[in-house]
Amino acid sequence: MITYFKEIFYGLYTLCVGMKITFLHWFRPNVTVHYPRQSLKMTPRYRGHIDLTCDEATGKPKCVVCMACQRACPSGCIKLDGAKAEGAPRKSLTSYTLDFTACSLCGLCVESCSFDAIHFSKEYNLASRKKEDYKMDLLKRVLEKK
Amino acid sequence: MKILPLKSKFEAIAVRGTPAPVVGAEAGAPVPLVNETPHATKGIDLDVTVSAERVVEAVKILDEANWMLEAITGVDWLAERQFEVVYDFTHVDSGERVTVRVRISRDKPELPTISHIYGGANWHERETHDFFGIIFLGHPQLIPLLLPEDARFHPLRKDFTA
Amino acid sequence: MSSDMIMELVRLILYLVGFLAFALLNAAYLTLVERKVPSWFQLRPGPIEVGPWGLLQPVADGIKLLGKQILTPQGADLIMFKLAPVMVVVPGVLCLVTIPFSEMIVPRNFNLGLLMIFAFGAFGVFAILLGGWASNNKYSSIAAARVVAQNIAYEIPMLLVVISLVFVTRTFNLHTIVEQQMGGFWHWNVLNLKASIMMPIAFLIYFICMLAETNRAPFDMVEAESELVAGAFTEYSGMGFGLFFVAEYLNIMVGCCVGTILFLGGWDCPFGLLPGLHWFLIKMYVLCFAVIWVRWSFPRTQFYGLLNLSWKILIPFALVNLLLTAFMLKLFH
Amino acid sequence: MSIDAQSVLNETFVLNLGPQHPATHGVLRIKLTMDGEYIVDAEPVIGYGHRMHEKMGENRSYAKFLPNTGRIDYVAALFNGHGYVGAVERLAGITVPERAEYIRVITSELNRVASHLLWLGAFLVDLGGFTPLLYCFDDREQILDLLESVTGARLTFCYYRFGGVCNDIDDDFVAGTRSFITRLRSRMPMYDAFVTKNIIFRKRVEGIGLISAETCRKYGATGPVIRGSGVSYDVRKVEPYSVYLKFNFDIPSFTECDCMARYKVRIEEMVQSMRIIEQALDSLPAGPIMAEKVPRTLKLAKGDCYYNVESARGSFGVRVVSDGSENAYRLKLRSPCFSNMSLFRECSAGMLLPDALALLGSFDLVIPDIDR
Repeated sequence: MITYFKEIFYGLYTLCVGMKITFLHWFRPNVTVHYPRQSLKMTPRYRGHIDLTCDEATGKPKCVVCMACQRACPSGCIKLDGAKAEGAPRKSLTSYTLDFTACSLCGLCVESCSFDAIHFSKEYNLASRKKEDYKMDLLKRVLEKK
Repeated sequence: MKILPLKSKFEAIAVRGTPAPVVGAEAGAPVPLVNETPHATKGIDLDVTVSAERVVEAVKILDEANWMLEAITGVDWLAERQFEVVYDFTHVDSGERVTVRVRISRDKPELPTISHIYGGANWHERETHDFFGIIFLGHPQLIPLLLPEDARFHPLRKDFTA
Repeated sequence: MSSDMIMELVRLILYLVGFLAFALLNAAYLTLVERKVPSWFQLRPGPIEVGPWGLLQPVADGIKLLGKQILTPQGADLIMFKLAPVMVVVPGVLCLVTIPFSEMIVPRNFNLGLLMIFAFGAFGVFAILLGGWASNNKYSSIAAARVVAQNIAYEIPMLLVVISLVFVTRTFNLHTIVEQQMGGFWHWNVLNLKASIMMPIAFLIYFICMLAETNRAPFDMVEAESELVAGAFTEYSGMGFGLFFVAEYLNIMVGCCVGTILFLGGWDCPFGLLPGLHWFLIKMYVLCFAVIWVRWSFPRTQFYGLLNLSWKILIPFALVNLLLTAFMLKLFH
Repeated sequence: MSIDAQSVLNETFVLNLGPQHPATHGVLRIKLTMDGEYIVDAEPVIGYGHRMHEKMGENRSYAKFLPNTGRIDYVAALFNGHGYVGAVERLAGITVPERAEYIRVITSELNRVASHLLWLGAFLVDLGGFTPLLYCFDDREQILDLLESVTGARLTFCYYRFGGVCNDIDDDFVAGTRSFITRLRSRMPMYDAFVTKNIIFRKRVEGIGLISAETCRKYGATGPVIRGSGVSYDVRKVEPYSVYLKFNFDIPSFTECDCMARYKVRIEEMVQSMRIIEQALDSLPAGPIMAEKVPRTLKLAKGDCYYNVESARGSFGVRVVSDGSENAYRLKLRSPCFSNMSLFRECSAGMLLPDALALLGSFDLVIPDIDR
């Protein structure tokens, strides 16, 4: 009989405690970010899709067309091509496409690059209705940016 | 050391079966059937090879000694026209691992089920049947588990092409 | 037709339009409160996009629900399936007819008001049973079976509490019940310890039973979204679904109104000053808030836990309360 | 026409729970044979999220499989990576620098806390309480922020490499982790009062879903499931890998065998994980984070090996069979959820539907981990 009453009162007490906890949370500030109006800054190591890095001095992509990224990519979504211009010391890039539909953002390509020629972009809100939009021409992108 | 008492029991049943080659061994070389292996480099403490008809016996030994079934899987040795079925057992107190290997012919991939001894073997055997087409005789419900119910292919066979 | 009758007719139409508007607006905005209150508890802003502070959200929800196709599952009992959402709203609205909001604002004041509310209140269960059964869906059928068992179990302690209260008030007339409690909070039935020292407990029992009767969490067996998908409402789409929700909030409102009238002195000011409509509304909305607060604080009870609570705790307490009230009335009056 | 009373009494119906059901957390389907609300037979139908990771492991080089590990059990992605790189390192004989092992332990344990926090919220949603989920997410986000600052991703971390880790941790991360531990420690009493002590929660989980230690052994159930059955089996203790031997921590186990025991195991594990992280941060050695001379394309010697780690859900094992080429000859992933789920059929018979869902929730299932 005593345990019967004890259980009821203890149960009621725990329920009151639960309600107190939710009530006290009322007075705490919101922790959410209201996305389209505010957004967070991506951390420096954030792995977005890749972008070509340009040489500060010449303004041209640093890529030497060694194909390491293409080989390292597990999904086979990087395709690049280069040609050696007359008199140039090394190959230069003629095309660099990233098939973002297949990319799994693993970052193995950036790691494989010995020339720091690709980096992660900080873009995270890519959206489109067309599949073709994700066949990214990174060379065109980097030239347009300038 | 939980594997010590098991060793002699396994040896007793292992020699009665037909010897089968172990992975990495040269063809024709004598192979110990009950092999103590270093845990640090293999992750396995006792490597037992038995024939298909002795597998239930071998598993019963482990069951009586309170070993836990970890996984059942297969390996397709296409060049040798064999399937290897691998049973992994671990002991919850010592963390030791016993691997029981069975080699069966690729042309007639059949061996008895152990699902009546270890309930968990039911799903593992179904999975192995899915992937390799190995038939576990006496299994209560050998239908595709992870593959679609109408799957007639076995993707982990080395000669499988999508 | 005499001028009296015309006056009566005009009065009725005015009340009807006024109360329907009030009831439905309330139901609509309680859905907003239902979304806003948990958002405050859960450290997030809740709906804020539609209108200032999200105030137009119920309108947007309503338009969305109206625009949706009404699907009827194969094998459903068509008539009952369509009838159930209507049947579930009507008793909620009808109950409001007899509720006195203040001294003057009472649509129809008649002697058996309390009885009528409980009669219609039980009717809503029937509608949910019909809807769940007619859906031809196993989840709905389970929910329909649950809701009947639950409501039978909770009707008993609720009525036992109300009967003990009627012992004290000696009337079913809600207007009279409020008038008996005028003059400050120490006159309210919830603190009417002279009638029965268990009155606060009786109020608690009433509140719990009201949660169960309106199928609110932690007793929301009828919806139980993590078990039964959406329970009895699984197959409803568009406004059919919307009507069930309107009914749910209407029922909460009726339950809170009755609680206010029976236990909290209706439109009486806690300090005996300035009685009026605003006090009634404040008390009612505080109760509504408590209902929502409870929902967002606890997990759902298990079905047998719910029945155990009713049969092993609430009914014994309600019976003791009934006996005690009868005994004390006999002793002191 | 007379109705056979017995046949009416024995009438059962099939309830199709899932593949899209709020309580199955993904694409799990359970074919329930019900007698009223009682479960007569529950047959899980899995494989809707099957991606054949094991075949992918055979088709690509060892390094290229690394991103896959984050997608097997995506809630505790680091453990899969740990199991995989551990197996390959064991077979290749790579020694990992100590600092890298410490970083692995710190990030893994953070991942374990994150996983358990998500489970806590999701379990309460299974039981019908929604608010704890949001509080858990609030805490979990802090961990994800920390891990994002190191690994670059919030969920599918692809962080461990053969021979080490790909990024070093910095002082900001260490300070952030310490302040997170302080924060979570101060939040634990709130969870205790809000969830553990709550009478409704206790009635829902105490004595519900009993699983005996013997059943766990037969089905190979590991992790909090077996520890909730009174067996303190934890790979970190019985088969120590990485640098777990250097840390002082307890393996919680409860003998009640019910959902509450599994719940308490996980809560206590979060506390123990925080202990491990603190110790690791205190004694974090300096040095390289990658082993030297790990070739870009690994070619392992012929042979096979097994490597086991304690994932948030149980023991995650990887068996690598190599034939000496660039790709694995066979890669077996032994996922804990697969074994844990397989005992559901035996344990749920005769239970009420909501209780069975509480049992299902207490397994902490991640369906892609079952399906692989």
